[in-house]
Amino acid sequence: MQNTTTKKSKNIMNMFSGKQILIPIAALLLLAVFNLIADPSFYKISMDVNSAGNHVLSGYLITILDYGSELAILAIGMTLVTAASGGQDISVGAGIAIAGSVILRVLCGTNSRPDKLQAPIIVAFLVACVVSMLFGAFNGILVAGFKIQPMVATLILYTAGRSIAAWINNNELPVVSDPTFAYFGGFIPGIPIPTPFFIAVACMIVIALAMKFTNLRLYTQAVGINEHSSRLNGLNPAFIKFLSFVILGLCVAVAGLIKVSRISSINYSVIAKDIEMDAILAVALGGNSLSGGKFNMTASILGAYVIQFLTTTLYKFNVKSDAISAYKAVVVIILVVISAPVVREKFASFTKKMQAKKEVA
Amino acid sequence: MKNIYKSFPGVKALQAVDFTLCEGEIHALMGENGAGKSTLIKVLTGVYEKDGGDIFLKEHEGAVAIRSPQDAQNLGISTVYQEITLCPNLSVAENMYIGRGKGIGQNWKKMNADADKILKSLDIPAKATQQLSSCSIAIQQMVAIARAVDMDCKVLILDEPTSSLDEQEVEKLFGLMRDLRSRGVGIIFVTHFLDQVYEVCDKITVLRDGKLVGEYEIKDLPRVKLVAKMLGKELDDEADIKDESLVYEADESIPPVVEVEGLQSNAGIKPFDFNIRKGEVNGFTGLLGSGRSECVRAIFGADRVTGGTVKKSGKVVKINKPLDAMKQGIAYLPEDRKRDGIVGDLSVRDNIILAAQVLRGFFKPFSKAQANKFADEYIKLLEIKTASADTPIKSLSGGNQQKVILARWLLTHPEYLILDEPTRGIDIGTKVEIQKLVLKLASEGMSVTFISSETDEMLRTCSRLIVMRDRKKVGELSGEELSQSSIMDTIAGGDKE
Amino acid sequence: GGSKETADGAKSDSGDGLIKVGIINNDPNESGYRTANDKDLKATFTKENGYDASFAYSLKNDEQITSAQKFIQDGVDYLLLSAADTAGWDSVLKDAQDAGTQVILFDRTIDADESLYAASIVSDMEKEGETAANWLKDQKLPEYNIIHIQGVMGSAAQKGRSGALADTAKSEGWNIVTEQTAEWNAEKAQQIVQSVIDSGQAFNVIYAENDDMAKGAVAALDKANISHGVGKDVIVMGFDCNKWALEELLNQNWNYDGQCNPYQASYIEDVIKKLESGEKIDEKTIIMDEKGFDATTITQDDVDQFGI
Amino acid sequence: MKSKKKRNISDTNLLLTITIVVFFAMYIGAMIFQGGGFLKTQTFFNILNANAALLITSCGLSLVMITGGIDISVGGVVALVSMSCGVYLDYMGGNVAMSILIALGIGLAFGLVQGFLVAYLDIQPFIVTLAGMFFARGMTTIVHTDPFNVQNKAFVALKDTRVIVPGMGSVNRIGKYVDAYVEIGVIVALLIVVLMFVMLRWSKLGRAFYAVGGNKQSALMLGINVKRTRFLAQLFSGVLAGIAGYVYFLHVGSGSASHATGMEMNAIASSIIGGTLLTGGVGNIIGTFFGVLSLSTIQNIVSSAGLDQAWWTGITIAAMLCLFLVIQSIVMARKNRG
Ligand SMILES: Nc1ncnc2c1ncn2[C@@H]1O[C@H](COP(=O)(O)OP(=O)(O)OP(=O)(O)O)[C@@H](O)[C@H]1O
Ligand SMILES: Nc1ncnc2c1ncn2[C@@H]1O[C@H](COP(=O)(O)OP(=O)(O)OP(=O)(O)O)[C@@H](O)[C@H]1O
Ligand SMILES: [Mg+2]
Ligand SMILES: [Mg+2]
Repeated sequence: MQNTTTKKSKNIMNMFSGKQILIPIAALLLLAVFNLIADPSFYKISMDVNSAGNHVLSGYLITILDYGSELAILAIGMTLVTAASGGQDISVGAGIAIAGSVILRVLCGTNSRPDKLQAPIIVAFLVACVVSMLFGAFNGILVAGFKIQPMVATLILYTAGRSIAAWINNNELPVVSDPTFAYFGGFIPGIPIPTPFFIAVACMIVIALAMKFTNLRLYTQAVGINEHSSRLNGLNPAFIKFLSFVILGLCVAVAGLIKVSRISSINYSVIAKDIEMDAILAVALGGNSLSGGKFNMTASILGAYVIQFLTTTLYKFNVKSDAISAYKAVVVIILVVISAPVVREKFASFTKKMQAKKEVA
Repeated sequence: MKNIYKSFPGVKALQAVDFTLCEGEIHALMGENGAGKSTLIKVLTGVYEKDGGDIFLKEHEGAVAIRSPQDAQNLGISTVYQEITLCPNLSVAENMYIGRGKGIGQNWKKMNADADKILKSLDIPAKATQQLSSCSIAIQQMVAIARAVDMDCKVLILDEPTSSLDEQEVEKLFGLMRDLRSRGVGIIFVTHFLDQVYEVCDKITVLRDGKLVGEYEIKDLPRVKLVAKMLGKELDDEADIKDESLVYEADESIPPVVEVEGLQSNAGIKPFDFNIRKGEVNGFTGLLGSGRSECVRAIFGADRVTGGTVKKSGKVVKINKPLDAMKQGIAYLPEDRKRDGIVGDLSVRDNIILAAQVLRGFFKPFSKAQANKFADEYIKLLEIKTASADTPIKSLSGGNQQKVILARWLLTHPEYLILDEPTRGIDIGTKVEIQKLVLKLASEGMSVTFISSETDEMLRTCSRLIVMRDRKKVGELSGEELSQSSIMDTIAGGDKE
Repeated sequence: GGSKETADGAKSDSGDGLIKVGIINNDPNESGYRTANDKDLKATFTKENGYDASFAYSLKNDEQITSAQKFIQDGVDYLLLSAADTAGWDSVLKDAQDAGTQVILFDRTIDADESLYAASIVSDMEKEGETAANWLKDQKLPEYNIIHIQGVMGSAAQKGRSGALADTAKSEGWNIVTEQTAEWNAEKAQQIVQSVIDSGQAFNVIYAENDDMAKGAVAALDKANISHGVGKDVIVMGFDCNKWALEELLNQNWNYDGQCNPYQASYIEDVIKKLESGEKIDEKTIIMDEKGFDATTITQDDVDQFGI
Repeated sequence: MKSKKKRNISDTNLLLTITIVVFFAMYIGAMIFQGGGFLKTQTFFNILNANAALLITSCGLSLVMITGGIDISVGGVVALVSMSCGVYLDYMGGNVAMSILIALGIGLAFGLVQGFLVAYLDIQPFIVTLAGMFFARGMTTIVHTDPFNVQNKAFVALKDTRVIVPGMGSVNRIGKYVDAYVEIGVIVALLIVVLMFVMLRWSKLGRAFYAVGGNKQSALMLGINVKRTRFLAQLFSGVLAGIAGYVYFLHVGSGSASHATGMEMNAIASSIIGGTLLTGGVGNIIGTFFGVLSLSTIQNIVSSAGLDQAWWTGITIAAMLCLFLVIQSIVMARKNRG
């Protein structure tokens, strides 16, 4: 009898220590419970009518889903880059500035405040995708071809990106007045859920399909774990790394579209500021190793929402926005300490001892 | 050591193991792959924390606590681990002296001079100031041994130190061990070479499946019995294999499967010719560093080819990278398992299907069921000891890792299989099985190139041997010419002329 | 600086008779204001006008200091400076003085002794703030619930514009619903307002310290269907007079925009001319002429003339 | 024979050579083509003055990178130190000696906590120090929001102390001879460079850092206390960031939340330009020294090149950085092949 119960508890323990996805889930639960205790109205969701006369949902939870989208999308690409190259891309913020700038350039032409769009939005977006993928390819070539370490290779674009973005639009600040452009960062008429969340979900579905119907996961992991061995098994490690940067480029373009759509304009020096750090943090909060190899995509995406959950919570409590980072740091440290294998092992052996004592007594 | 317990998730690596080492003896620790030998050593030297049991040392009252390799070193236990554990980015001398001695300063002149002296006395062809990563595995292994031997120790532990050494070096090592024994040092020696055990050891302890089988005086335990103890069953004699190998008749009329002319790679081998016929088993032999591996790496496209042609079934094919070779039905099991073979964090299953998967293509992943089927099939076929197919390969014992890599290549159903030291670090039972497997595959029509540092093994399996010296092909032996002495003659040929 | 140094400075002019100026500015892609400011300077300090101008851009104070020191070593005659931070310039200005380089501050004041620079041509941010606060007072709302979105903390613009609002709010008993810095960043402003909306607190004024942040705030309002502008639920206030912002005023979507005049180049040139000819500068600090625009009175002419 | 010779020069030394050669090429190029200030020695000393703090943090970063870690909290720590010391000196009427202790204390605290988390709890250093950076930046604004000049007399005197470099002066614009000078911070930084160099090159601890960076598992089995070594690396980096914070504070004489933004990236880049590998085990402090000089010379050249559009600044700096890294990479690849 007793044996079975201890076995069961051991199984649960094992499950807990084995599955890395439980790390971000536990983090979300922690934040959720905290908010529930502090102020249950946090969970209020209401259905309102928006300026276009459509029903939309609103509330803190919706805000989290809405504003966490860009980060979730970036987390997808960042996870792949991390897994394949064992390093991180710090140029995604600058990349978003470029993508946004390209979109506006195509939409507005040379006139920074056009009365009507110069090109369909889809064309602008596709052009941005191509440009972003080219910049991703540039990073990829430096990392895979020239074997420059990712963080430094991408430092180049990090330094130049916002300047390039300004250059693309000749330092004008275009404003799009067409209301359809605002759909991507707001609501599509008739749908009460924010569009960015839909876009994020679409990205997740695409990546999930890619992982199911291709060998993206196996190849990326193999290359990230052991490059030599992967080569001898017929893989081309350089190409896989390159590919991961190109995919991240695509993610950057999508995030860029959402960002510029949110305010129908751009500010080159502050758009998506410091988002690279949050994207990396999302990967890490998902329990993935930042030195490459195995990864769990779902966990990374959840990690992104953990960060947004935290940010929204802090805004709710009216923490000064330039001090938010200090609180964020404390929560992040608590989370990683709890999920650290060493700590969990210690904890497990401690509970074991306690149990043993109880049994003796 | 008394009553040692150690388990990993899913594996009970050691259960109630006792081990006693006396002063001035060489004590062999034997067992199959995955029996727990390395684990026992790692527990003894503080790399792993033990789950239960005690360690006693002479001169110390009661059990001693060894929590880190540093503690072990301080207690006079010096160790050469199975996987070479040196820092590739440091110089040879630094690798020999780091982590030893007190104080904060380091006298570099003296250290380099001392190191050079030791290297010289052991005939190791390396310089003290050379960066370790520029040395071959064998030399790295020797450096590790030199480091351990140089320490003023009471206990010396050698975990498969001979796996990448050739005979002369092994002899040198034995000389050293005997010398230390006469000075009262106790030595634990792990190896899969039975000859070596009988050559130097005084006592044998046998482990099986993490449990102690027993401790024996060397004279009480003849070879056959030892093998039986290790495997838990009688082993067919090795001699059997030889008969099977004779099945293959060198038939000149069969056209070669793979034919190589004047092949040359950037790794520095001289142009060489080579061919292999369907169903043939041949091999490369030569001294350490004579360029055996480099030849086959060139055929597989693992090194950059700089000249020569490769013909597959009579047609010239271009092999620039491993994938080209794989597409031609060539498979290569590399010699450096840790660096070139395993993908450490991936599961056994993924490691098995990797090459076949790559051949199949990016857009056609195996289904889960298929992958599981393949994994289970080969785990059974090769008797791979693993908790499950989901276990990361890095937590398997060395020998079982090797089997997984072998399984990986068998799954691609190659026409031509290159095995570079496939039996390195593999226990006697498995070794025999692998040799049998090779011959069986050959009889089914696969061509196999087999490279091994053990001439016996080569003689048993191969019908033709290519002899290498100084990265040059110096001869080819087949049929009647195949014997220990003729090989030696050809290898030494240059000196005699 | 005295006239003696000026005479020396004139002597050491390079052979081609051009006046060497080193201009240190913030990165023009920071905002529309800055873009206009940079364009204005570039158009004025040209070879045709008799200047050999070098530009250095950075949003970081320490990089600006490094550039300033380089310009001093390069031997420029005039150093024009729009500092990223108000603090930390003492020793550079002393170096400049030792080397006989005249320093003219533009756009932003710094925290240094008056004797260390020749002139300062700046906006009076306090006054901008006061004008805006007074305008808000004149609206005579039944109650004031204000969301106050600040710029980068400690910048001259933030200090001036925040100070005036805080004073008036105190004396008038206005309720500040939230006071957060969005660091001139529209996205952050949007999140701040979004958070207030989610919390369900009532507000009827958004006081954003520049147009970008006001735009971000309005994006959040639009999303939640809160009407804004003339005669609507929420009053929107911004600063800088970007053309697009003034157009919002013209369309009555926003209510107020405070001007911050970026066209300082002509004033600077005047000062340099005076110094070159050895005249005395009567007023060290020149304050730019600025006004505030009300959506109910703004005209298309205003947009064309004052929009940047 | 030839190949043997090539093999003898270690990765570390090769990278170092590349950096030094490229730096001198660049500086001499600037002297020839740009002339102006580059012909004056003070320009070089100004580069040192402006980058003393960066030099110190880069030393710390090189150390952690050699052990296979990273520390991106340094910029934040620098800002926190200057703000805290400023507030202490001006708003709390403190004295200079105590403010130095505060700086060291802050650095030590960050080093201890981050070191503990990284080494003993085995949490990824990037995350630990990213949180450290967030924390430091946030704390800085909590300590005080607005930037301010520090007025404390003793401090200002210390800040304005100039160490004359004899015989290096030059004639300035108005025909006056001015002695070349460096600030106190530069002396501190150079001292740290020398100490760190000696420590890494000749002490046992120094070699242990390399061993741990080369292969953690092996280092453990070679009898090195890996945890303690990693802890010390992170600790040193923290303390050096504290010292750098004070040096920075001495250079600018003010406290501000925006101080040293992006310094961590510059420090990482400098270390890498100087031949330190992020993957650990390879690096050299002299290289780091030249890395800092190279990076700041690039910035100096670009910012005074008189570019006609602002965006060229960022783009040109990046392009030069790119060129530098590519050259480095090609030379390394050549060596490994040959
Ligand atoms: N780090 C680890 N994690 C999980 N399991 C492990 C680990 N190390 C060893 N094991 C398991 O413990 C068992 C004993 O392994 P060990 O390496 O001691 O075998 P061995 O006798 O040295 O074999 P070999 O002759 O192949 O070297 C094996 O089943 C192996 O899978
Ligand atoms: N990375 C390297 N740097 C320098 N020399 C190397 C390197 N790798 C191999 N060598 C040298 O190349 C020569 C041939 O090595 P190779 O591995 O082909 O020999 P081998 O005959 O297979 O011997 P074994 O497999 O028993 O070590 C050796 O002299 C070795 O020292
Ligand atoms: Mg073993
Ligand atoms: Mg070999």
